[in-house]
Amino acid sequence: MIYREAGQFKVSYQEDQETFPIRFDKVAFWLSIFIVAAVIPFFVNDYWEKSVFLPFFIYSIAAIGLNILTGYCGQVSLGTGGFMAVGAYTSYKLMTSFPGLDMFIVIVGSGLMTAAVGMLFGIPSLRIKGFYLAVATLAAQFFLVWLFNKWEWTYNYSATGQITAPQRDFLGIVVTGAYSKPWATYLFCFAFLFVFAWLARNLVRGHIGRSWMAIRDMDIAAEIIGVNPLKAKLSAFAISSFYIGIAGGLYFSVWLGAAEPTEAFSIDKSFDVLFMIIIGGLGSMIGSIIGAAFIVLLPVFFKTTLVGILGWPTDIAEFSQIILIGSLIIFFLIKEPHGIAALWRTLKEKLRLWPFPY
Amino acid sequence: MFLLDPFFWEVVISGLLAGVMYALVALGFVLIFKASGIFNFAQGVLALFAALTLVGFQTGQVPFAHLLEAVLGIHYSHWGEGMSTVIALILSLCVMIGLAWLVVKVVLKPLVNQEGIILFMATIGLAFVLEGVGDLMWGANVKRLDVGLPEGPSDLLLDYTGMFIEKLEISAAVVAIILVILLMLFSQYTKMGRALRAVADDHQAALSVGISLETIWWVVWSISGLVALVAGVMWGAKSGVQFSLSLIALKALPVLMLGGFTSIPGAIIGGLMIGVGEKVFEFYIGPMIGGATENWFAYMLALVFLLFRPQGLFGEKIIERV
Amino acid sequence: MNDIDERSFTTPDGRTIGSEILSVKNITLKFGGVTALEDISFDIKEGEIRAIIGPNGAGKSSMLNVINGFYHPQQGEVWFRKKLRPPLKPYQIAYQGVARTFQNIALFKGMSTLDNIMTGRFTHMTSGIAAQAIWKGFAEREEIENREKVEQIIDFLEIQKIRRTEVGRLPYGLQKRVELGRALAAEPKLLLLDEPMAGMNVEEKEDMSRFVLDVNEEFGTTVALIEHDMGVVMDIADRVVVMDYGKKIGDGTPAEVRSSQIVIDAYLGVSHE
Amino acid sequence: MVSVPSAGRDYETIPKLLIRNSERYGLNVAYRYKQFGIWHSWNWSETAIQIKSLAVGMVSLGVEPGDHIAIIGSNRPELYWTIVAAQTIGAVPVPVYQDSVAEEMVYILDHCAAKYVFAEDQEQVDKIIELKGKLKTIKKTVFLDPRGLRKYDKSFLIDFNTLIASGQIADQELISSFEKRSAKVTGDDTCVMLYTSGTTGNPKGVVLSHKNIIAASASSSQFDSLRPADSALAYLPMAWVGDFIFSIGQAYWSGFCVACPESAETMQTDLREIGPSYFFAPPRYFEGLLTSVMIRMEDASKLKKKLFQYFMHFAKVVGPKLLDQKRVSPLDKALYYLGDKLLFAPLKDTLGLRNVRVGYTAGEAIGPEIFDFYRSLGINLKQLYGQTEASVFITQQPDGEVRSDTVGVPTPGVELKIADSGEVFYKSDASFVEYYKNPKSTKETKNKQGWVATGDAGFIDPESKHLRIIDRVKDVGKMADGSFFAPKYVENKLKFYPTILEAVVFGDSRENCTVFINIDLTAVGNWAERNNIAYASYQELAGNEQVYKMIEAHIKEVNRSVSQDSMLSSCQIHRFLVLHKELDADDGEITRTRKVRRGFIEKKYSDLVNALYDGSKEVSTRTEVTYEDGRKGQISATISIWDVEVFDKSVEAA
Repeated sequence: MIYREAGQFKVSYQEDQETFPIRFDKVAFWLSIFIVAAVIPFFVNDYWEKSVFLPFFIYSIAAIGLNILTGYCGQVSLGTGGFMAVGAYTSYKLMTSFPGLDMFIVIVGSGLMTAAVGMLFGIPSLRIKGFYLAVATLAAQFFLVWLFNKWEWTYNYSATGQITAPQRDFLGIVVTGAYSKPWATYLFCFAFLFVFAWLARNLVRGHIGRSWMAIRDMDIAAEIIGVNPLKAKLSAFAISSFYIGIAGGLYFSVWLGAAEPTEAFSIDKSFDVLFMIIIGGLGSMIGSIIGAAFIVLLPVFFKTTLVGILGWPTDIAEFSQIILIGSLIIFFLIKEPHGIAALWRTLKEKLRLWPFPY
Repeated sequence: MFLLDPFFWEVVISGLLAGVMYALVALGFVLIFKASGIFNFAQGVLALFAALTLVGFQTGQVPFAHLLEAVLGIHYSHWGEGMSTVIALILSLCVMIGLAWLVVKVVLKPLVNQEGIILFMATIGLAFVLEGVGDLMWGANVKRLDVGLPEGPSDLLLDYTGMFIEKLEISAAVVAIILVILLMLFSQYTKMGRALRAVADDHQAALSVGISLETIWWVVWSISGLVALVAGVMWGAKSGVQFSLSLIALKALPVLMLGGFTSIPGAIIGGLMIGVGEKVFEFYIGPMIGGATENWFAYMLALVFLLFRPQGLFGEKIIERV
Repeated sequence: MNDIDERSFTTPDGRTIGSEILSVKNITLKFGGVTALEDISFDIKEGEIRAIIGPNGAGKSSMLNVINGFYHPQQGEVWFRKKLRPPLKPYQIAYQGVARTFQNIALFKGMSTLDNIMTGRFTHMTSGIAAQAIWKGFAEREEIENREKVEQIIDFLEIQKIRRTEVGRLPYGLQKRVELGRALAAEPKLLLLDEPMAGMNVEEKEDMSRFVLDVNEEFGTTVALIEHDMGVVMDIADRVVVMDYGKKIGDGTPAEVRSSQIVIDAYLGVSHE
Repeated sequence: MVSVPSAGRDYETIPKLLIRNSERYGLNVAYRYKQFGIWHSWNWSETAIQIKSLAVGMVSLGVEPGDHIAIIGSNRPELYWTIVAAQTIGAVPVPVYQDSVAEEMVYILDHCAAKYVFAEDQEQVDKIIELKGKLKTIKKTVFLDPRGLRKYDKSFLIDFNTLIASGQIADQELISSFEKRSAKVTGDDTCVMLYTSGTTGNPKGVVLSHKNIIAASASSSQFDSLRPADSALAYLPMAWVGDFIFSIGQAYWSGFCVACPESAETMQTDLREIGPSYFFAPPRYFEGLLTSVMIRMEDASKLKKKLFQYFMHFAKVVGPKLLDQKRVSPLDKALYYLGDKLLFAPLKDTLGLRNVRVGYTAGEAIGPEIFDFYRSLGINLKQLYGQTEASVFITQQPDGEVRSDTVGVPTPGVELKIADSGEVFYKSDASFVEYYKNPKSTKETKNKQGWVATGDAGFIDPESKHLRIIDRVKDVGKMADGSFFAPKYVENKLKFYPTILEAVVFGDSRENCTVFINIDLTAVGNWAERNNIAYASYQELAGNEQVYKMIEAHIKEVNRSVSQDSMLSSCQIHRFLVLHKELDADDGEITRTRKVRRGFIEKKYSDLVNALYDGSKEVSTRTEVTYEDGRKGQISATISIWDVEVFDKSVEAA
């Protein structure tokens, strides 16, 4: 209905392959980016930063990572929590061992480290498929969490076994520690999300992304086309873990500021992120972000309404929230396996063909 | 020579006893997997749910008391003295059967013919729902569960062998073993049992036996509900009924990967292997690397194992048709 | 029955057939106890259309699977372009220039026609992960170059209308066409078609045969196809291998094969799908 | 820029216009063509260069002035260039319908003694090679698409690109001879020769000079003030005069851009992508489009349907008024604005007609409600009346005076007169030179003073002063009782019902009128589905009783309205039958432009016609049909015949 496309035609493949081929979408996208990047920072306060935006941005990155592996390459992983831990502890070690290091490098470093670990745990995917693999990735989850519990070196032998983020900056702007300003951390995380979402988008639309999807849709056919399953799957594991590592790094150093493995990186994290991409949409970039927003905002919503307004005890609010999420998962798997993103897409199609149904 | 060391045997035996429990839970998985090709991640939560229900009935709790209080402001948490364990058990079993029916109707039927991985994720969702409902119904606080099983160390063993083994564990093992035997008999000698095995091979065959797929699923889920109940009771009696109970499912997963998802003996042997393996590993290697290795040992074992035998100990070989 | 003749010859319509591009020698393939292929030898020559026919279960598909590396025979050699081929993985063989289609369509259901065929270009795309992620520059240029090739195939197969359609939603006949397109996109030296006309109506069969012929003529692609439908084979094939129960029972021009008594008994006698 | 027709003198030929455009709007896009998934474009100066090298190439190929060059293929820039290139060196382009079968083609190519053929692809080349034996004159065939031609005899074939290349690398002497030739071309030289698929007899080759074309283009372009900024989609057969005028005449005169679709079946999507501002389509296109709109809306959600019904109903009243700049109450304005945002604009957008500034339909009468539908959406759709001999334009409807039942006022530069017989005559600079190699017909049609007989009967509508066409003169007959018989007039009224595809009325020198009905499979099929009527074949559906009932109702309506018209009230339908097969050009029952061949049909189905008059309730018959692939076959059917109520004027009046 709102689309006006008559007279929009492509004169080059470059145009034809654009991310937003329709002018309307492009405008809408850049407008929203402008608001998020140049307007909100002026108003963001500590509450919104800590309980809404940072989790949203950071989980979005993690979700994109998992979506690359699960949504695009079809390899289900339940080790996300563990991989986030790797990212977190790497960033902690980097921050403490090289105090001068810029946060950007620290975070990317955590990503790279996690990518390496991810590849290691990805190796079984060559032999085992489907939920066998899913279960296998639980090994990563439990082993890694255990590792960071037991291996003192990783938390610098601190008595509590906790890790705490010292104050570090990005290009001279403080982004970690107690003195970081909301707008700074906000923009720092958003920048990461924006840049890496863009890179991911490029990856999945190119031939590497297609090789992942080929493996997902029909691995035999993929192989006769020349896709090396080993390379495809391992690269998916590496890239995916890289993103999750980055998320883990930000999660610990910028958002929480302090963490303790069994709590912060429990298997629930793995599920949360998995749910994000199921609800948001498997195999969809925008889906990852929608899903993240959904899972992040839902508790906030429940708190404010059930607890805040209706005055229910928190535990009941929490339970009903768990029930809701669980049922949503089932609902989406039954009704729309491609999640909100697919609903979004259909809605868009309807608008484009308005008033026609098809 | 450590074979003479009573500690070693104590470890092994306690490992075996734990293994039986793993096997028990794993059995729940295998049954469902064989009959409906579903990897039921919610198995552990089923056990938790069953245990909660049982306690609820025993102590005469009012379901959803908290919710009622919160929403309608009614203070009404108990309706009486509760009931005898036996009746409570029967009632809980009925609940589990009803639950099974619900699951089949609401979750499985719409997802029939979906890929395993989708169903798998669906059961993760189911696990969350059950956990939430269970907590909402009976409250999340840790509950003591007493079904009158003997407690304390078995003096007999202690006196003669000097091994310290909990009576509870032994009786648990016994119950588990009986259950396993019953299940095997069931699947060998009853029509339904044969149907179940048929359905594992292919759905048409099952239908030819003259039982609808839905019925079969219902039965299977009910049975695994029963298994869950028993497991729940055992673990509950041992270490109280609380959320952590649902984690025994996570313990059962590697068992399955070892034993193969489709083999009952596999589940049992896998369970024992893991039970013993992790205890021994923890006892001898654990101290050198900081202990608490049970969390992951089972998985690592399974993982390494899978690299060489993807289909597990007893699983059929997967041949890819082109 | 005449043996494989080494002389290069000229087809009625004036295409010269070169020396063999691929030859299999004494292939024997067993699954457990079952013998799928027994001592099969034949060759495929540069630029010809070679058909493998036979009743169901004759081992035709197994033969194809040996050629593109899904199965590794217990005995026998595969010579590709004058070299003895070591046991390779299918994807390595793809890089050698062998493409194929499947009897029951094996498209990437989640992707559009365009993406499916683009995926077929995989062996021709070299940009690394970094280049891909940055996109601007090398990756984009490479993408566009390959897109041009793919669009020519889309034009060639006359499927412009379904360019953006998700292949899962296409009718059977079109899916087969897209799959052919995906195989063509690899610009293969040897194209294997596993029952390209299976389950098609007369019209679709005619179209498909036309495409196969055009492919062979336009791109000079060597084609080896399995087919059930005797008629089609006789129309388009230069030479035919006849198989039955995993053995080769005939080899020669359609005319020769048709006139061979063994073939008539074994093939025509056995099956009339 | 609005050009004065007189300016035509400075640019008396198409090639001269090309040069003007390349100088004046060098960088404006002249041609777009979707190929390989994207739109390729050529601006005017590029076009000029292409055409020049092509023309030089032709010279090198040995094309002589006056040579006829046949052009067979779908709308593609290369083929349009070929036309202009041929004109540049004084050769005569002869576009031929690409879907015409070998026999038709052989007549045309032989009649104009074509020396060269420009064919799009293998399909066309094959036809030529097949006919080569019969056509001695053809020297060479140029092909655009080399696909499948590899092993063809190259001595006879040449690739279009090699031809252009040879033009680009041509030596000085070739160039100079080219220039000499192009200098010689004047406005009196033949611009194009188009064959009219007459309803009877062989097609006639209409010779149109540059003067004719320019005159027509100039005046009509001014009439609708076409400008370089406009754009059009060329999707109608190149052999049809309309396409020639729109895609060459007016395009070159006004310097607007012509876009060619990727393929016939992607036309609709390509239309949306391009979103042309100047659009022509025959009534059947708009009918088909409307039908598909209705069908798709059937499946829309309740809300959408309500929305659609409400606003379309409202728009029917207000839309046309707004288009004609008539006064509308502010409330209506506001409501229409809302409707535009909610429905009209998106609808036009999805149909690809949102940017249409000037839209035309012609060739046949268009159903009022169809016509009004598009106008109420705010699409400035108008009617014109024309024919090949007039380089299209005889009359057109000026903005603000558009009606569904008239065809407008004379195009500037055209004189009109109605003979006593009711036949329409016209006279203008645009009227054709002659019928090629056919002085007899030329004389019959065009007299000394240059008055051209249209062969159509019509009259000037008293109140609107617009021309109104009744029917072909020769079809306007007398009934037994001596009263007026105008079958087309009735047929059109019938065909306005979407369920009726074709109708053939009989009654000449008989006591009453009867009709063959041809149902529209899509529309009726859908109607059948909605009323869950099962049917296996066209034939079965056609024979269905409920279908008969529906048709009967329609005919009754038509009778009622016909009875109103004092002149034609005796043309009411008394009996009808629904034909068991669709009338088909391959069976020669209708022309390629879908004009009914009344005489032929009356002969072919004589048994049915008799049955209509001998009062029998049903009749069985066998009919020969031609299938897609040219094979012939027999179908037999038993067709029932129904009577319809007729009205007499006095009763209506009461």
